[in-house]
Amino acid sequence: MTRQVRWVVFWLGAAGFGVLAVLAMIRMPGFGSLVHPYRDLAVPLANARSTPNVVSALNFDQRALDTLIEETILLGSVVGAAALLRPSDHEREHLATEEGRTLEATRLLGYLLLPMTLMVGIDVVVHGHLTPGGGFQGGVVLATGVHLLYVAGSYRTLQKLRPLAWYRLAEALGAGAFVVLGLLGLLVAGGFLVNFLPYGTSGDLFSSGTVVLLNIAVGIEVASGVIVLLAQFLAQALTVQEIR
Amino acid sequence: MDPAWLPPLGIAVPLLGSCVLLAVARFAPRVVTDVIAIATALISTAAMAGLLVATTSNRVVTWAGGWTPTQNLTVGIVLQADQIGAGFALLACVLTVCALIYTWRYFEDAGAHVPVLILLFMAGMTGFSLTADLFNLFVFLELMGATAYALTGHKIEEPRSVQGGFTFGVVTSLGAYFMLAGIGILYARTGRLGMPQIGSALDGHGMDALVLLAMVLVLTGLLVKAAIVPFHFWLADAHAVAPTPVCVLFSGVMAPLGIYGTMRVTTTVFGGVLPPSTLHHTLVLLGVVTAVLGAVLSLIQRHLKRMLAYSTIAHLGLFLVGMATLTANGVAGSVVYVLGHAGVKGALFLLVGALLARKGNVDEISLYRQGTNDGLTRWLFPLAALALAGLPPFGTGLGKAISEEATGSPWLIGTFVLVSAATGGAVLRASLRIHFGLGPQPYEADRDTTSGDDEKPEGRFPHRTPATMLTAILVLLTGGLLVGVLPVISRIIGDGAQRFLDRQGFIEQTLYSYEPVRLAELSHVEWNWAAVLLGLLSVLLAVAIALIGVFRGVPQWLDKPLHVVHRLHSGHVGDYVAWLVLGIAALAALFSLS
Amino acid sequence: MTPLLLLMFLLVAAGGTVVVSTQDPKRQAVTLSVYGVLLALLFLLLQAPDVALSQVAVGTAVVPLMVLLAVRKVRGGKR
Amino acid sequence: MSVFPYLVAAWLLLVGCFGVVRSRDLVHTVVCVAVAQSGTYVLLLSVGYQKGASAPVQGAPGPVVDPVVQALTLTDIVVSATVTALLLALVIQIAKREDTVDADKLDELRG
Repeated sequence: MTRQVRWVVFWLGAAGFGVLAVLAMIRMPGFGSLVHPYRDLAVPLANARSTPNVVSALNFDQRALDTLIEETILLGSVVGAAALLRPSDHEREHLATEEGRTLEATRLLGYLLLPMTLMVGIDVVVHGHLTPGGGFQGGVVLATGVHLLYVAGSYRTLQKLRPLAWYRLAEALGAGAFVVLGLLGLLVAGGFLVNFLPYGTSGDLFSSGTVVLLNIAVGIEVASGVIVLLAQFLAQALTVQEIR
Repeated sequence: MDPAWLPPLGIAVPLLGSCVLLAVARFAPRVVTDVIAIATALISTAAMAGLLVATTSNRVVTWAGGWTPTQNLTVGIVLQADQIGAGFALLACVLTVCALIYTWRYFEDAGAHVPVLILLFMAGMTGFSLTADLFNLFVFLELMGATAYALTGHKIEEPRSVQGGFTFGVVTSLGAYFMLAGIGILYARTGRLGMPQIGSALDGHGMDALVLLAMVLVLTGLLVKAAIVPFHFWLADAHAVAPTPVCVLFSGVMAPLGIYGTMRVTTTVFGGVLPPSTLHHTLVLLGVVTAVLGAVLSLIQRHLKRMLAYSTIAHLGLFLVGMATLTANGVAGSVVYVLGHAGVKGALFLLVGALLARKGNVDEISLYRQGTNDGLTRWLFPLAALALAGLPPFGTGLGKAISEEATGSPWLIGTFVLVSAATGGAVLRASLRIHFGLGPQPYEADRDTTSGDDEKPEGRFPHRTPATMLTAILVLLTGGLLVGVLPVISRIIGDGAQRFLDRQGFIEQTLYSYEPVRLAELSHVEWNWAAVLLGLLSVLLAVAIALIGVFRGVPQWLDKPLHVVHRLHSGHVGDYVAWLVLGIAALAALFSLS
Repeated sequence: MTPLLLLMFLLVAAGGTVVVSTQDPKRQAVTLSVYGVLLALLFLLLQAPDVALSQVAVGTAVVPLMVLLAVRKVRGGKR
Repeated sequence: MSVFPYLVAAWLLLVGCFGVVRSRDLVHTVVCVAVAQSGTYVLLLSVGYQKGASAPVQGAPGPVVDPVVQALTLTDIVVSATVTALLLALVIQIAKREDTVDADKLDELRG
């Protein structure tokens, strides 16, 4: 198809879609409406299970199946990206020279920020049922934190402190822990992903039953998964080269 | 054991299996990972077979997280299995087992990437078949999608493979995002996410522009998966390049699941606001256009995997036409057709895979007379081609005949016969040239289409087809035969089709735990003389088409129109997305006009 | 709707358009990152701190980083 | 004025598709897909907003906005990031095999 035909097809479709969207959207409930039936069910149930962060209650208790599959998508994508970015037969990994020099100040800043980021990440993970955040957000923060090493030191330091095999294992274990907790619910309480642990007192670290454990499992999986994922991209950009 | 345990197991077992695989892949030898993968798939198969048996007496309803509704209100996600849903889940598991057996020591793959991705893909398909929650459906759709892109592009050495994976990824992702937008709109209107809940909430409101937009958007995501025109472009590009065993899963169950999802959503969620005649006319039109276009494109391919892929598009169109009758017979016929097609088409893909493994080529013209010394596969190939056209007593023939009868229109019956004959004829033509050396040496005139010359062999088996490959081929072909021969299969599907269409019972049983009313009318899903004759007619036509193709070639006057059809399928991702947007507008127009 | 929300919605619509119309992928990584911040601010105003946190972590850090690394590899290959 | 947020969402979806249709660089294509997806975030969160309500965290006094759409959006964001990663990985391989990432110059698959 020529570019011209492509544009005709697209603009016809876009015009139709636009007209329909406008006609439809004026029938939407107004922005800021007071009617939210699902919320009215979800909030009291979350409070009854000592989970002040209702979003976490939804993600890890009421609609935990969605989150399990979401984490599986992440797992699948990390494995998929690793498969797609594996060095092919004509390539090998080779780190030519250290890329430029990092300023001492940058280096210092990186080393200072690293422990802080790690602390913040862990905090966000374990308090997911109480405050905004949770396993996913904390996990990404942790993964990003590890990459401060790249900013601070060098790719070599990062490689040394980043035994990828272990992160792959941790990723599998985190994802597996989610499934196992779900299956324990089936065995103990008769339903897959049932929140079968005592709910405790609202506001405590160990409250809300399995929500806190699922958050930690997801935190481990996401942190190691994102590290592995970024490692593939870094390796492609920095070290994988074609053999000429 | 409570049958309500089985649906979650169908999802959890493959997830657990793939985590174990990932964890041990570093240390364990190759044999161990292969065994773990196949064992996981077998356990899931057993669970889904048990589920299918349980559904024959009643729907199996499971509330994930134990959130059973009180007075029809709940926050949880519901899984619902009837015979059709459980049947699709079982089909996904069985085909996965076949694919894994075929890949036995086939990929050079250190990290066990391929078996892990295949298992996750299987989990996505079983979950998609069993869930009755719209957002959950989207999540499973994305799981199927993400693993499928990665599997499609797995042969990174080949430029086509990564391009096909990319196009597939962009188009189906965009389709899924439109679907999510539709779900968001439905949530705004009803404040619910479960299919039965949204369905009963919509009943009070009736149809308006907002519900129409939501419906069109949700269907876009599903019809992209189902490769219905004009959302079909990605399928041939992806199927042609994916590793052969993965093609078996794509053609056999992933794309038909798009049809299944379309019907599940239109009947349950929109069944109360959408007049059945509107749905019927729209889907029949889409199905016929898809079937005819797929058949034409299949006939003019020389790349064998692309030929099979376009034949899948043609059959998807036929499945949709059968479903669109909205009668138990039509749905049952379509599902039998899907099962038979999965076996036959799967066998054909693996036969092409065996050719590729031995000759390193999948081009009909370059392989001319190259397969005359093949043993068993030389005879299986044309047999499968005839089965694809609807040879009795294969499941394809039975499903086709029941669907034809259900449509009750001579025009539609003619479409079924011609389309199935054309796809079977195309494959038979290739087989006659490759395995029997019939006809003159084909000439290289056509520059419009992709040739099959530059494919890399999968595995290295130059001398003979390995036993594992042959086993998988025979299992699939026998499966396709058994679907048509065993009356128990068609009886289960016949009962299931009635339950599938019983919207009231679906809502009452999931939300209110009412016991279902036993449905009186039984559908007739069995062979009769008309069915056999129509099947034989298709086969005769297929042979005629194949012989004309071998000895006469394409008539001159068709060159120009075919050139246009070729150019439309440009492999350009921008083109495909433009068509996607136009398709949304066209779908809305079709629904509001009819 | 408060003026602040209105402004934020406008900024997000404009931001998305700018990202799409940035032709050079390397600069697009930057505009995408800024767009991620805008989205996160909008989510904060919509009372969704959980989502905002996710958006900051993913949309302004991880995804733009992957885009940059991909551009680097793609450009390197073309030399 | 109360439809404005929904129109912004529809605009983002459409402008993302526009970008894909116009794109001459596959990395650019992937970013446009991500922009299209951000339309769904805006749609979902706008649907769940309630005037004057607070965030659904920490036993806030008074009404809270709808937490369900926030949970859905979180899932959506994860999906977006992972799909982007996979697509970028495919683009890297296309660049290696074909020496170009211009969709107009890729013609391996046609017909």
